[in-house]
Amino acid sequence: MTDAGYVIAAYGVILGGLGLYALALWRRLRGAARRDDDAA
Amino acid sequence: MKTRILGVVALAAVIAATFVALVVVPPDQNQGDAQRIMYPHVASAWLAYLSFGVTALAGIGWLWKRDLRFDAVAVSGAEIGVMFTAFAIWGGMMWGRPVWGVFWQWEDPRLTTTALLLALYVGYLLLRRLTDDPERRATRAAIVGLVAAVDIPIVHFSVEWWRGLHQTATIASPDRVLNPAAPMAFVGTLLGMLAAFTLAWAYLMVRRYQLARRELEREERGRIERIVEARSNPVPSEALR
Amino acid sequence: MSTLASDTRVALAIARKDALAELRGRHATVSTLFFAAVVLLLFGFALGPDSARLAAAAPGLLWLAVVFAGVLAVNRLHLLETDDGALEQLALYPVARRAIYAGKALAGFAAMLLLGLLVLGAVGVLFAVDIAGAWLPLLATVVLGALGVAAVGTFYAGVTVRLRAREVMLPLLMLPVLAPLLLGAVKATSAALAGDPFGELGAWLQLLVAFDVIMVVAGAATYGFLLED
Amino acid sequence: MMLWPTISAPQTSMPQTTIYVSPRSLGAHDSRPPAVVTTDLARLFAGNAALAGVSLRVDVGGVIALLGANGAGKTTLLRVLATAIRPSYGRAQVDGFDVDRDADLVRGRVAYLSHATGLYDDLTARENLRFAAAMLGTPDAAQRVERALSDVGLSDRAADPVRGFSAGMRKRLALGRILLGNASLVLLDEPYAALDADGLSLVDQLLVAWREVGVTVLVASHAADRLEPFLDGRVLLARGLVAGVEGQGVTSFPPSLPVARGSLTGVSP
Repeated sequence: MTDAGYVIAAYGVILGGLGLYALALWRRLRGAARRDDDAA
Repeated sequence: MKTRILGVVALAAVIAATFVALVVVPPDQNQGDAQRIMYPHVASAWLAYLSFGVTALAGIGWLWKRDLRFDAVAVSGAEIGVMFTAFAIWGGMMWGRPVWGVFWQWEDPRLTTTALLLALYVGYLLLRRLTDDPERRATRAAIVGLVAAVDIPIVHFSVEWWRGLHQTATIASPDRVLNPAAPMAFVGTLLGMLAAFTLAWAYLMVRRYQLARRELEREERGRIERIVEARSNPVPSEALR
Repeated sequence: MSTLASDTRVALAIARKDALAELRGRHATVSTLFFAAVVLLLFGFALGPDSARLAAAAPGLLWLAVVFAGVLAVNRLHLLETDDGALEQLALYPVARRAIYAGKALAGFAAMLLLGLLVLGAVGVLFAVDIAGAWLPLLATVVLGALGVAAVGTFYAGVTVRLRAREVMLPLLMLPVLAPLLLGAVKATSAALAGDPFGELGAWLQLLVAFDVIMVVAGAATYGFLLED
Repeated sequence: MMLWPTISAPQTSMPQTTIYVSPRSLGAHDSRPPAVVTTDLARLFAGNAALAGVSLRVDVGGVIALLGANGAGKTTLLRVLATAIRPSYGRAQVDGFDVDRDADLVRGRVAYLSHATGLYDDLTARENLRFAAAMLGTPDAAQRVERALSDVGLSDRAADPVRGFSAGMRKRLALGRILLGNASLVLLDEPYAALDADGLSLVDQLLVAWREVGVTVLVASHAADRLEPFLDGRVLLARGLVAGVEGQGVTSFPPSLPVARGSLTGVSP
């Protein structure tokens, strides 16, 4: 695997970023849902 | 529930496409394995443009129908669009360094256009954060989103020319990989990655829309509660004189 | 209701008012000119003293100075409106919103044109560039460039006029959009100065015209929404 | 300086008016829609309800006082009717035109004197009014500007830049600007504030002049007693709601349930 460093860095950031963003969204959504339940 | 299925399918698709791109498809003769970075890079760039297209259309929807749900779509598109723009730029730099020896290729029209895209839509997101009235925020964001969307083709066009009006695509430029001469395997892998990423994009958009929708509704509920509260407590009816 | 004739009358009245206020007290254009001159000097220090390199970079320096000074000039022109609620009063007049945009853009264009021509002269002197030879294409480029900066600047001044952190947001929003104009103007200027060896001057001027038309139409069409509160 | 009758005791007889107010040919008195109709009008600023639910009807030709403590919503109501700000909930109509959808039509029919005078400091008084006349499309603008300047007692300061004007003089100039238009609804926010004795009687005469040509006037003010002789009716606002209404030409209705906007919480407007 030539230039493995760059390939891993590229895939790592992009896929990792997608995962982190999905996680952050899920957490924000859960927070919002709970806040709405409390308010209701 | 349906979103969860979309999420699982998207995850599977991305894993499969990555596996194919990293292991299955052969490396490029002269670029070597670095060429594998092209797949997520191009996929991210495509999704960045798609996101900002959605934001522009949603902006038009708001200006026309004055329904805040359009604004929820617009902000989702912009936020996810900025993320994919950053991924595209990162991918472009990671790919450029090993193959062309430089992180930033000024000749590549797509890279410079994508960088401008990032600046335009970071401005869009900042502008939204600085406005608190939901309606004015939606209107202002819709217009800036529209002008940015109109500006993108001009930017791409001018950078394309800038690279040299009469110069054909040089061997070293990434375009070579996309043209029909590229081996079928590459094109197949790229399409697979595009499909997988688009599924992931769709999942994230739906989640972000749901979040934006909840936040707008909570804001709206707060505003209505404030009004009901004002209307319910007795207004002092001392005599007019 | 608001016909082309009344729109033009309104736009001219607004532009005249801005010009009058500008000459009378604001001196925005004069201060912006000196700012542009200082920027050119700094470029000289940064890229000098090799005059060949400076001459080669002159088109880029010219338009960078014009665009940065342009941000200041447009911001000043809109500060005029925040005198004691003047912008709100302007929005309350029964006039077409596009006419208000046209008036403000016209005033901006006049200031930018003056700025562009003077900076062009300064570049000619400072960086020993022969601007007399290709005066017509250069004039065309400056006119189109000035119009582009004014059109985009007026629009984004409208977006940010009621915003917190306005001084930062105006350039942040305005400059990326101006990228194609900067690129086109610089290439047209260098082509004009070099006697248009590759015959691409016409293409770049067309790009500037297209940019200006698109931005003026977009600005006029949406300015009304910006005045909403 | 024009010699105005010095007024000590509140006016008993109506002040004789010489002010030129352009006749507003408004057609038969009763056939036209009411000057102002608001239904559950609400407006929020960063979360708090400046207007919580105002339902009012003001008939054409009346001079109505808007009374109430600070923060009761007087200014906000005037700004919505003047199309300076958009309603958050509910609707408002001027002469039958919706302030939001037909804003440009409403702007042609409304004149609004706000706390901020919207004048350009670097221009002279005459230049400010010339500009206003161009914006309003005032016929034979030159004479109308001179007449307006003299009516508001600023003829001798016409060539001076507004920068040096006192608050009272700026307010007179803003009133002069209103005289250049031909509004059918005049909205005055604290017209008496910062005016000297002559200025006060100027406002009195304007109220009379407008009433004579059938212009509807809404005056937000704390000088209830000074306004007394010119009023057809009064509206008392408190905490963004109508606390009471009195006199003819104005009626109010209780606010109903607020309706969500942009069909967000499922309830379409």
